[in-house]
Amino acid sequence: MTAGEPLLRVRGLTKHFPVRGGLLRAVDGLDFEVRAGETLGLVGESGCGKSTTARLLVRLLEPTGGRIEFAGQDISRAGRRALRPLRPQMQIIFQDPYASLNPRHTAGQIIAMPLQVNRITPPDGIRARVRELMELVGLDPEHDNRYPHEFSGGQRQRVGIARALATGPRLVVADEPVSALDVSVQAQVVNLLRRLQRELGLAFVLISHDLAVVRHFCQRIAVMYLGRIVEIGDRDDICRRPQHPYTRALLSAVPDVARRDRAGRVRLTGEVPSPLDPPSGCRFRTRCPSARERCAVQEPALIRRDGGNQATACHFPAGASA
Amino acid sequence: MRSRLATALCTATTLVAVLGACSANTGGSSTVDTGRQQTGVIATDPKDSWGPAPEVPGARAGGTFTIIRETPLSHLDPQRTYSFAGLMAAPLFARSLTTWKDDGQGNLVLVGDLAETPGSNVEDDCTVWEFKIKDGVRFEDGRPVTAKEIAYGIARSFDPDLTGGPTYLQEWLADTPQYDTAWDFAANRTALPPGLTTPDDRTLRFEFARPRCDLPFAASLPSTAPLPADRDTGINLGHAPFSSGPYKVTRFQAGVEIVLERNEHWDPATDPVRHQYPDRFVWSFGPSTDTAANRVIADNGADQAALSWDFVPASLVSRVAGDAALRSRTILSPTPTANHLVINNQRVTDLRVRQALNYAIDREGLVKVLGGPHVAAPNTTLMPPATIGHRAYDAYPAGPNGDPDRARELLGGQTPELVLGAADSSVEQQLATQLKGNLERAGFKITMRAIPDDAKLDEIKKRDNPWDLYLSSWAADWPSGAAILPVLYDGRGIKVAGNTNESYFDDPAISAEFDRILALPPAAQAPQWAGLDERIMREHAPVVPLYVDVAYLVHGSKVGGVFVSSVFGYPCLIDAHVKP
Amino acid sequence: MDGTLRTGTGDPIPAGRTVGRSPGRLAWMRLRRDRTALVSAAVLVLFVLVALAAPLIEAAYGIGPHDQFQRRLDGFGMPLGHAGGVSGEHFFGLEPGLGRDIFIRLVYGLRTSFFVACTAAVLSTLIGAALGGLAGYLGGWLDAVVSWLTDLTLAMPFLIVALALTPTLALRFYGQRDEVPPSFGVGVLIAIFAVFGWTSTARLVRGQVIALREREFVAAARASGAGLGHLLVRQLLPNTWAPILVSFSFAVPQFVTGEAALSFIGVGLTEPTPSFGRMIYQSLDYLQTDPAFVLFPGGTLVALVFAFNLFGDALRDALDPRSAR
Amino acid sequence: MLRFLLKRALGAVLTLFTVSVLTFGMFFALPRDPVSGMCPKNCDPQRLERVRQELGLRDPLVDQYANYLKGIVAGRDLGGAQGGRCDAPCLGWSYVNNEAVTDTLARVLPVTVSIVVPAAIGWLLLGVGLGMVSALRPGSWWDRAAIGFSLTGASVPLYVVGAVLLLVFVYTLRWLPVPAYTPLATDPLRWAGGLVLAWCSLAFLYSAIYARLFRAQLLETLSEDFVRTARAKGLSNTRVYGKHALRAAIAPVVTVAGLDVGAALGGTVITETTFGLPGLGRAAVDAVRAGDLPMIMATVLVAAVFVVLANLLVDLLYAAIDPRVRLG
Repeated sequence: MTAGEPLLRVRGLTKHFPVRGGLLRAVDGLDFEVRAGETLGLVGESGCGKSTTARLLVRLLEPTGGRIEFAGQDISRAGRRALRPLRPQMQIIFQDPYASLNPRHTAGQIIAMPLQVNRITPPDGIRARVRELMELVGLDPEHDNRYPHEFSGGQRQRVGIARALATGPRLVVADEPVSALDVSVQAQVVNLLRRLQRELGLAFVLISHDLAVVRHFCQRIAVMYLGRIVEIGDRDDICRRPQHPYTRALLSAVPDVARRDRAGRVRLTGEVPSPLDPPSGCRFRTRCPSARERCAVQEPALIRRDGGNQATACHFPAGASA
Repeated sequence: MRSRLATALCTATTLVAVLGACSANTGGSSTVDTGRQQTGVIATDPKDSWGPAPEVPGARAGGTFTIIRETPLSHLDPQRTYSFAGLMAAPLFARSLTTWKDDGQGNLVLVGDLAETPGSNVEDDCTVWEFKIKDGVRFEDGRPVTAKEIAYGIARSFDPDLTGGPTYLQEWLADTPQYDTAWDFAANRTALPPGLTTPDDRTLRFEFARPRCDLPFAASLPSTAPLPADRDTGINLGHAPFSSGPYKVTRFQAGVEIVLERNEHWDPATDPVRHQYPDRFVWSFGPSTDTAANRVIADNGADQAALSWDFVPASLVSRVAGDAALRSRTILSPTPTANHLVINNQRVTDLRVRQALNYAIDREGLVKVLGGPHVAAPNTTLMPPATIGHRAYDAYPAGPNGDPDRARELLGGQTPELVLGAADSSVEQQLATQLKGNLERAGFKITMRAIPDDAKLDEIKKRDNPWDLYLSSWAADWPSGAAILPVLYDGRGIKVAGNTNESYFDDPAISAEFDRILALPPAAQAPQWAGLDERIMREHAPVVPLYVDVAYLVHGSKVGGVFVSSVFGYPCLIDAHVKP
Repeated sequence: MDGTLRTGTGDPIPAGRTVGRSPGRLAWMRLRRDRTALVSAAVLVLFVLVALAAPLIEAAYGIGPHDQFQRRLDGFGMPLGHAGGVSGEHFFGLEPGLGRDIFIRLVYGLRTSFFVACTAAVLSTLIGAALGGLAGYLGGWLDAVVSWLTDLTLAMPFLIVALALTPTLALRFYGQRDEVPPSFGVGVLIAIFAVFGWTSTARLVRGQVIALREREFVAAARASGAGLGHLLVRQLLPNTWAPILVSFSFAVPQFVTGEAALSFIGVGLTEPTPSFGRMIYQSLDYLQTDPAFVLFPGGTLVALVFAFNLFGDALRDALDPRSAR
Repeated sequence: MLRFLLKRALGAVLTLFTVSVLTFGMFFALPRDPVSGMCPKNCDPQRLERVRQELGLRDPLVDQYANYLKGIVAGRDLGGAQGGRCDAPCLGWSYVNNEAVTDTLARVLPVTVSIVVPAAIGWLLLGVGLGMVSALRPGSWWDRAAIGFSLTGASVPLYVVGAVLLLVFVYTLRWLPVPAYTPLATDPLRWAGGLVLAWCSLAFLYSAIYARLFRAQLLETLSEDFVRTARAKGLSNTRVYGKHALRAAIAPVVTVAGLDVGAALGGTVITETTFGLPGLGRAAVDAVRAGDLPMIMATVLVAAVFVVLANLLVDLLYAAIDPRVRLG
């Protein structure tokens, strides 16, 4: 793999769940890439398909369509055996630190699990590696024989992070890693993740509904709405020059000192439409303040304008009109 | 928390309290006259065969008499009747050619029932028999019973669809056990089987190829009950028989209840034995033996006029026998059912081993296992004491508890390994355990094998059955040695399956004796059978006689006139009445 | 019990450091504080000891299970003396009829009963846990098949199959003359109980696994590349110990009384194997004439089952921290 | 809904079919001769063989089974010894009971139904009542008494309870008549009097299980969030218990009850034996002991039908009680 090649390449990724009364289009054609050591943030309201995307990326789910390439290898249809050598290279951190740790295992056992499952024996033995990881995530290594219920929420999430790091992955998908934590703890964990990302040179896909967290952490940001990416680009471009009305709405909800004086705060009205029956044309049009007739007829493509890195799926992007 | 423990204690104490009250059992016993001698004659005076039967002292007409029994009577077809209950129920609604006058004390006289006499031996060689049919016997619709209807009844017993009944008459007439191939009833409904003729309406004539001196006895079974051909409903007759007796079936609820009510057309003057006291008889089926006994003991309401058909179960005997208040409501009587430990003579060929088996048995202990003298009486003869002409003897005297030393002596140091097949019923398993203990004490090595209860009878009747020892019993169809010894010990008739000779004993000299005695006039046979009984035991010991059943019945306080049949050992209903 | 509860937690915990309190350990501590649990456990241990030490007890008691004492029975075959022949020689008196010693037969019957019930409970729990776990985790057609098997097993009449099968199997394996060893009857009983007893455990475990399989720790293990075996045994099983243990503790008394129920319809163990169930079945007839004969085996049965139920309840409470006590 | 029903019905038919095939096969593996019941005292082997052929016992097993199925669906002609024509649903002729199997069933089934239905009502009411009393005041004297009762009920086997009840109330105190079955239509009072002990023993046994189940379930739902929410919203205790908690806690009880009743209707062998009531369970046991194939098949099938129906019904009820359950 050459240096410029992305570590993760996603093309037209879709996941539909058959349910009573139709097809739930949870993820409906995603395209993005993540380079080695790069961090990508995926934001969107709950129910937009973020978590499904996270699970698709680490192949906990099998995609209905599209392609996922990891390190140049198509893994979208790979079976357990084919995934085996890749598993240690990609890991996932879950949202709920209570549910993601087996209550009947000690912290040590939990962190050692990926090593045992992949039959990896570290040079100094599993125990030493576990202690090393615990120190790395800021836990007392003496606590390796404690059970999850004996830890606090933040500590538990650290255990989850240590588990994800155990095999030395190149890509970590973090699915709302801090949203279940107290606000005071959130910052500590986010900082821990940043530190680890820098120190270990990990590629990260951070999934969150909280643009503030993503902005703090990620070099690039993708905004999802109803199973599709509506805008993707570098952090600064997205934050400073949001072109999609939805991105602007999300940004305006973030309490931000720099923007406090500026008017044009966009409020979102109405409910998110059902992914069972998404609106025709542009999916956002039912809540879009600037929707016009065309939006109901034609679905906008994710198009790069200005020749930059920023791509937007909107017939009437803000930047163009401005 | 504490309550759980408290409850535990509570449960225990309640149980104790309920079951608790106990007093010391110091023993004490009562005796049964099981050795009582049966006398039996064939009536020579025609007056004996006519009615009305003498009144039962204290009997009154009226009331409903109930019989409670666990196992239902599945049908009441006289030609298919062979179970004890069926045989005891039949006289109420079906008359036969001959019948027994029975005082319940062992005094039996065979008399004519439908016939004017118990048959006449025309050529005096038992090959031709004639019965004159009484005038005035009527069916339930008032039409007279003639020789034709009796002959038709016998003819329909050839129908292979009508299984289950006795086969004496059929086999004797056709002179082969395959009687239904020899004469096809279905194809000859209007004809009569070979050898059976009705020279006129009042004469029935049997002609046999060989002497059949027991015909008058065999004719007492309900298979000689009359039936008009136009009333034959085949298999369905079992639910609605056509009555010729003092009662007719008015309700047949299969498995639940049978109700018999008075038959107006029955004429007591023609009937030497039956009465018509209760308004109705009700057979009520279902309650277990225990339940039935307890119900009758409780003596509530309708149960006051109820009889528990089955014998008092062993577990309740001591309670019933120990209750002086119940004495007047119990009937204790020996029965002709003899129980043997049958030795498979094809397998156990050494006479000394068979004799040792006879010495080893502790009959007193055995009777205790069974429930005491109210349930069983020790026996050492082949024929039960209730057989006409029976003579008591003990060929292998071993005292009441057996003589293991004598048995060991006979075995001469060997340890015969024998397999004892026993039904998997609770009682027989206990008996077998007891016998195994007795025999192992005497130097045998016994393996017990359980045989499914319902299959056991068929299995031991197979010639090549795999067991050396098994328990079996025999109750003769009439109390003559002729219905016991040749049936059980004639080796010439041994077939692949369905044998009555379950010991597979075969000795030409003994078989020749059977032929000789069977050709004697019935009256002369009795002492001869008794002598042969002892000879077989002394010379061959083909079985170990164990005990005879004792009938122990309990009934409600208003029940009267019930006695135990000297022929079958079960309650006889013809004198039954309901006390006011 | 400590060992059993902790099996699921994997590696042994080295001593001398701050010891983590596993949920199993917590349950164990709760159990130890529960006086009812302690008492019932003590009773159970006593029963087990008696069953195990049967030959020793026989030696000390001086009477074997097949010895008869008919001289101590009256003419009806009922035991002489007080309370069914209770004496210094015969602690619980004598059986009517055969006159065998009730105490020693009870001891041996307990041994048989315990063995049958415990083995059958282990087997049925194993089958149930395995099928329920697989069905719950994999879902799909396997779940449908297991559900159908459950329905089928429930629809097959247990007593009838037992009634029909016991003699058939004896005949197949031992012919008509060979001695059928008591172990055979015991084996058949165990097999029958196991084959018919797994459904409730399967349902329980299936439900539990369905609830658990969506939990993220399972997803985490899958994301790490864990196979089916690891997922079921290492991840899910430790979390289903509670229902499995509880259903085991309820299965044992159920099979103890089941053995007696089978004797009721004439299946089960035949003489001369001492059988708790048959003894009770036979004794019930003597409720009026020899209540002591009912009291000793019946009382023992009730005590045994009661202790098991008490313990099972306590165990459930201990394993389920939500319970209100 | 219709698809669900159809799917379940298909599964049920498959279950019944398998049960009947297994029973059929098992019967022919039995070491006993089905004809022996028809054999008189001295039966001739050749006669027996002819009977076997008439009954079709010498046909290939598959043919026999096919004939049996045909009889159920379309009726069939039996031999003269078996009552001739047998209309659908023809379950055959019992040569032991000497009547059409359907007639026997019509006789024994009401007994079992009379035992089970009132007993089930009793055990449900008693069980749910006790469970509720003890769950609403956990740790109280009521709770302890209820727990004690249910533990005792679950620990004393039915045959022991039955024997003791009989001895005390029937034979000693004579408050109750000896258990017997009288059809309800004949005399309701005697019907009830003859069965009341069976009802009590069954109710005692099962209500114990239900009380424990319901108590646990209720305690669990009471601790669940939505109940707390309802309370927080200021709903009265009665409303909370009545509307929310009871509704949620009753579902598992309904499941268990449905299955138990289904199984019990298939024959309460021990109860029927203990109290000497001639129901389906006894008929089944007798049939196996006597090797009466048509009766065995019929009793097994009837029992299986009850179980399968109960299963189906429980699923439907469950969906009705708990709307969260999707029928899939």
